[in-house]
Amino acid sequence: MLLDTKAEIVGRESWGDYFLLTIRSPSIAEKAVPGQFIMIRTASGPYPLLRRPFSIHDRKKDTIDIYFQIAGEGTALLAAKKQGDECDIIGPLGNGFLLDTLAEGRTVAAVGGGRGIAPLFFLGNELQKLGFPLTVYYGGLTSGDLPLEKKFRDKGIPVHCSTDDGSTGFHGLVTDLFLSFLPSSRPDHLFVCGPDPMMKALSRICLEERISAQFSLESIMGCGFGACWGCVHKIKTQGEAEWTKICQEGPVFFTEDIIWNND
Amino acid sequence: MLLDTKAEIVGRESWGDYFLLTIRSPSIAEKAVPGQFIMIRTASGPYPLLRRPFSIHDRKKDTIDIYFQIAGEGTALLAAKKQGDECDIIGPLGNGFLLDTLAEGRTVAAVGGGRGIAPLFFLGNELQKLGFPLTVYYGGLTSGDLPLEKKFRDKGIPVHCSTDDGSTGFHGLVTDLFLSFLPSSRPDHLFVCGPDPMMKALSRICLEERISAQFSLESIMGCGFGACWGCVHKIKTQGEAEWTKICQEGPVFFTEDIIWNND
Amino acid sequence: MTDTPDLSVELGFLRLKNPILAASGTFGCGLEFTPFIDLNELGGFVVKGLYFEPRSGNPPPRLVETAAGLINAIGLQGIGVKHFTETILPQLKDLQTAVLVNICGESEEEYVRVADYLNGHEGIAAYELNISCPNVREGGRCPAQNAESTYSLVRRVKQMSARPILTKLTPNVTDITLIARSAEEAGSDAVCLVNTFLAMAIDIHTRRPKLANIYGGLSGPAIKPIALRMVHQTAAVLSIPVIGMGGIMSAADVVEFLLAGASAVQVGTANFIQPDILPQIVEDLRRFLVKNNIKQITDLVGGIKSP
Amino acid sequence: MTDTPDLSVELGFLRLKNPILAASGTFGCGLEFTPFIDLNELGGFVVKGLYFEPRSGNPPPRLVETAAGLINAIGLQGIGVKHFTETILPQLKDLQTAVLVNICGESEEEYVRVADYLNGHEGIAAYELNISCPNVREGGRCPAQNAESTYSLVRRVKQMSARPILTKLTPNVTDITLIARSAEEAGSDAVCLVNTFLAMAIDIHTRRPKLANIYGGLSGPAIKPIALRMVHQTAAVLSIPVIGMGGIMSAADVVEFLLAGASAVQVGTANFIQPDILPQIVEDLRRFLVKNNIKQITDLVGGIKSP
Ligand SMILES: Cc1cc2nc3c(=O)[nH]c(=O)nc-3n(C[C@H](O)[C@H](O)[C@H](O)COP(=O)(O)OP(=O)(O)OC[C@H]3O[C@@H](n4cnc5c(N)ncnc54)[C@H](O)[C@@H]3O)c2cc1C
Ligand SMILES: Cc1cc2nc3c(=O)[nH]c(=O)nc-3n(C[C@H](O)[C@H](O)[C@H](O)COP(=O)(O)OP(=O)(O)OC[C@H]3O[C@@H](n4cnc5c(N)ncnc54)[C@H](O)[C@@H]3O)c2cc1C
Ligand SMILES: Cc1cc2nc3c(=O)[nH]c(=O)nc-3n(C[C@H](O)[C@H](O)[C@H](O)COP(=O)(O)O)c2cc1C
Ligand SMILES: Cc1cc2nc3c(=O)[nH]c(=O)nc-3n(C[C@H](O)[C@H](O)[C@H](O)COP(=O)(O)O)c2cc1C
Ligand code: FES
Ligand code: FES
Repeated sequence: MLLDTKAEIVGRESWGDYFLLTIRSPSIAEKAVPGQFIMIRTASGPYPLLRRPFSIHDRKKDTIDIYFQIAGEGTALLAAKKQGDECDIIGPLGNGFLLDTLAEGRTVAAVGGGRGIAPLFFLGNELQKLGFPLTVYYGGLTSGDLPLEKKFRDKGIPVHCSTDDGSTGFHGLVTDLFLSFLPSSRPDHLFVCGPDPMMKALSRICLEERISAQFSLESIMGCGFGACWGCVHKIKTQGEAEWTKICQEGPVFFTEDIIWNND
Repeated sequence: MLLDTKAEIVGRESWGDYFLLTIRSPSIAEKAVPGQFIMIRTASGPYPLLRRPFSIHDRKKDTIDIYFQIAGEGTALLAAKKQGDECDIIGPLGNGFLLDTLAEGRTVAAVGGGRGIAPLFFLGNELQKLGFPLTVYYGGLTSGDLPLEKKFRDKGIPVHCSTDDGSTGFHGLVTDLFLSFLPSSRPDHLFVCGPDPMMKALSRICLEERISAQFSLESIMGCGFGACWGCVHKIKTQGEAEWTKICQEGPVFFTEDIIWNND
Repeated sequence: MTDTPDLSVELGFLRLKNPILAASGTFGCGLEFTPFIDLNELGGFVVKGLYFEPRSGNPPPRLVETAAGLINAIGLQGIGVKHFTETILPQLKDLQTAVLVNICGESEEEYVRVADYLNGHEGIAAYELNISCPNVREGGRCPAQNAESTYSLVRRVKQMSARPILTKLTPNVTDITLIARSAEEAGSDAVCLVNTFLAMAIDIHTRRPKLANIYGGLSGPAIKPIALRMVHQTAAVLSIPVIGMGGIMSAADVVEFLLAGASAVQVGTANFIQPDILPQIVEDLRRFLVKNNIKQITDLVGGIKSP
Repeated sequence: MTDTPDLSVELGFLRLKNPILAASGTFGCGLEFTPFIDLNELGGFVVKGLYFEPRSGNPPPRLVETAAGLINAIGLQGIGVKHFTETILPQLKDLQTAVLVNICGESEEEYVRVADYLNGHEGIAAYELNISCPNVREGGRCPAQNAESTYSLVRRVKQMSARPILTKLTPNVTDITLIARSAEEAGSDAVCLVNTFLAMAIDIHTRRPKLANIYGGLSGPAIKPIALRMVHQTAAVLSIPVIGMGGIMSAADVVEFLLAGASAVQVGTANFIQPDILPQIVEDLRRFLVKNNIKQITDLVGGIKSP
């Protein structure tokens, strides 16, 4: 991992309260793998104090993209950044999705909820290169939460959308959308990123259906590189359930190792 | 005094670390008199926490100008504001210079040190209208501290400059520049704004030379409108020396009432 | 949902139209704020601390800003109680809001003297005993750092007071609940917390303290998390109302204090930054209640759930 | 002016190449920072608090950010002393910097047991007794809130310790100097202050505490002015060195602590935000000394002037 305190913002797009920033950082771009994240400092003074974590959404030769939704003060400041501004980042962090174990001929799918779609574009691209075409289930509250649909399609990644209010695509939860496709196109392996309730539900489905799956977990992070012990989730390691730092041992874990309902 | 939370910045100029902002606020502009100030919020979050005080540098029908130097975090944030940005201000505050007592035929001069020049442009303009041509002594550390020289001249206000390093004008302190002119062009009344040591020295000169003079004092201000009791200076009021709120009773005081060396 | 929610709070000894009070020392005598707000929209306000005699306060610099905080060492400069009743109090008499007076003293006798003098004047809802100012004595000490001094002082004033007594506590203690209990046992009608945290800052170039008084009291958003914890601890053990404060800047902050157990709150430093903040908070609180379908604000008090 | 200034500090029991240490719990075991910095540039670092046995810590959420502050309730999750000496300590042995171990215990016996075990291992410069963690006991209580418990604990460990003892104090007390004096009298070689301030935050939508542990410890720039005051008070009355901390984010902050009387400082939360901050502070300090023509950093210690 690297500290790049003067990475330049070279691109910016926005859709409502969703934003995409392209950040020039050749050395971080070079090392990044899908599922990894970066920590960004959103202000130079003491407020907001901590860096904020964001998945790597895409990677070009010299740049990485992040895609985020405004959630509070830090993301609002980030959204206000302009092309040409400098950006203080640490990355790439965490372990990313495990792709080496995919056996030939296996089918893969991914479920992304809201901003949780972020890492799945990088993932889809890499899987494409590796010869595993990814199908994406993309859910949101309403149609405005799905600005990336076209981007996936343009890349040749099939996307099925759902909205809670039915304004676009399947009317209902993305988990139900996924279930509705299960009989016809059951994936051998699933990648998941989204809000906790969605991940919990999919975790149960995957266990019941015996679909192996990787989840990208979220947590409030103090540092992002293993120093603060703030980001723990209960994870089974060699049989023992322990509070495990998701920034270092994750953020991606396999279904069977994740213990939900922290207790 | 008025609270104008959405005053628009309609103009911006800069010279090194000096800045001029033109702020649209018709109601504050209408009421303002020279020597008054405004309090500006430099950030919307809790850092920097307090508003910052700035003299009213100029006034047009619907706008006021402030002229400032970067001193710390707050002024740096202000310097980063752009045309079209909103600005949260309170004003006009304080009492301003007393002009009604000037008797016909009296000669007036002003001494401004560094950013202390700020209120003297508004003052010079008003005095011009009242028929009292103002002579300004303008001092700085180096030539870069005197960006407003031409502006005064263009307005027909004569300016004599000094720099501590001799890079422009008189080589030395502005107090010495003033003293050097005293024999030839002694003012009947003097207006002063600048750093404390300069004001102290001029205060002594004015008392010795029996030149009546008004000083615009500075202090760290918590509120700007008399509520915090943070901004006191020792001032003689009806004979008694008391800690006096300069935001409310000042910031302008007459030489004979100001007690320097706070003790 | 169309009903306007009930913002009023009954403290037992005093009914407030809403739980938002201005904190002492940050609101002058109220009149400083009339250019910005209508004082009648407040639950009430506490006037600046009063000694019996006028007081000259500390030399400047009296203020220094820190990260999300403000250290002040005003030293309770003030006009004294006579001048107050003669020139200020008459101007407040027609207000439809609770006016509280913050009472100070160098000794128990002085507190009693101030209260006794004020007893003879109308237009005051209650006394807030400021036994917690860090800017007056050597090294920032004050009676509220000791359970016995607190008990003795509160008891003496309570016995002679014609009005309800609120005791204002300092956070500069090991166990705030001990001091709060003493105040309650001594007959205090409510406790107010917190006053400021003893703090300092140094100018590294001149090597001098940034405050002429060396130490001062820290207020503002920086202290909110500590103040909130103290209110939570105190409300859990007292039967009398707790009035919470420390770093409140928004209606959301107020809701936190109410959930932690405060029956009402005071807003201090925020008044300097946004002089119209108090009615704005009242309005935002009202919206919060409507949005969350809460009929009366008292439903929030102590409403914190287990994690 | 061309001489490079002397940054080293002699604590009496330990010489540091510079006064900048990493604070316990914010620096892992040091190795987490090797991607960013050369540990040998530090005066030293204190490893995360160790109990005798491994400890699972508190459930999440463990962190919440506040205005210029961070509340943590990690609860001292850790690997225990055996695992530490077996897997970590050997990796630190070639470092040219002081490695201090932060010792914790549920009881006096446990502190002694940890120290005793560590006595048998090389590569540790000193023990820092963490008697001030707010995240372990009910309601945030700890031994450092009481002069007698402090005395008794420090004395017991000092008597059996093969190494110098630094006692880490809590700011959650009425009079920090009383506790610091107890530690000194009990034989502590230095005191370190401050640990975190007991604090809380509440989610107004769920009405639950934002930390699963309800309370946690506040650190970061928000607390600096209070920490600095406590260091100033403590250094004035002790003969042993005071190691200051609380909200340090820059060399200027370090200079403030040194002027207030700290012989060295620790930097905590800032490491999370800027993982290369420690060598940067060292470099900035060096520049500050050169610019101000100060030959040795020890000239700053206690150098505060009267206002
Ligand atoms: C590994 C990882 C990758 C992430 N990737 C993305 C991404 O690609 N795009 C995106 O939009 N968001 C992502 N997030 C979430 C993002 O970090 C938070 O939305 C952001 O930190 C909120 O900061 P804020 O200052 O705007 O909001 P705050 O005011 O700090 O918080 C607003 C709300 O968000 C919650 N929150 C704060 N920090 C986090 C956090 N670290 N994780 C989850 N919730 C948090 C708070 O509890 C609060 O409810 C990721 C989080 C993690 C841990
Ligand atoms: C009535 C009045 C009118 C003023 N008019 C102008 C003006 O027209 N142009 C201009 O450039 N400046 C003016 N100032 C000074 C200006 O307010 C300060 O420079 C500014 O507040 C510094 O804010 P900061 O956050 O950038 O610096 P900070 O980081 O807050 O402080 C930097 C340095 O400035 C000192 N300082 C902070 N606040 C003040 C203050 N209120 N007065 C004096 N020193 C302070 C600090 O002690 C510190 O040494 C005026 C001050 C007063 C009281
Ligand atoms: C400038 C200033 C003056 C104060 N004066 C008093 C006072 O006279 N009496 C008192 O009880 N508290 C006084 N306080 C403390 C406040 O009433 C309040 O307890 C404290 O500031 C915490 O609230 P806040 O963070 O909202 O400001 C003063 C605070 C400030 C900032
Ligand atoms: C996440 C975290 C964990 C901490 N763990 C410990 C610990 O194990 N032992 C200890 O003595 N102090 C611990 N502390 C306290 C710090 O060492 C330090 O005293 C405090 O954070 C104040 O310094 P700062 O403001 O620079 O962070 C911890 C602080 C934080 C933020
Ligand atoms: S975020 Fe600090 S250890 Fe994971
Ligand atoms: S700045 Fe608050 S009283 Fe003058």
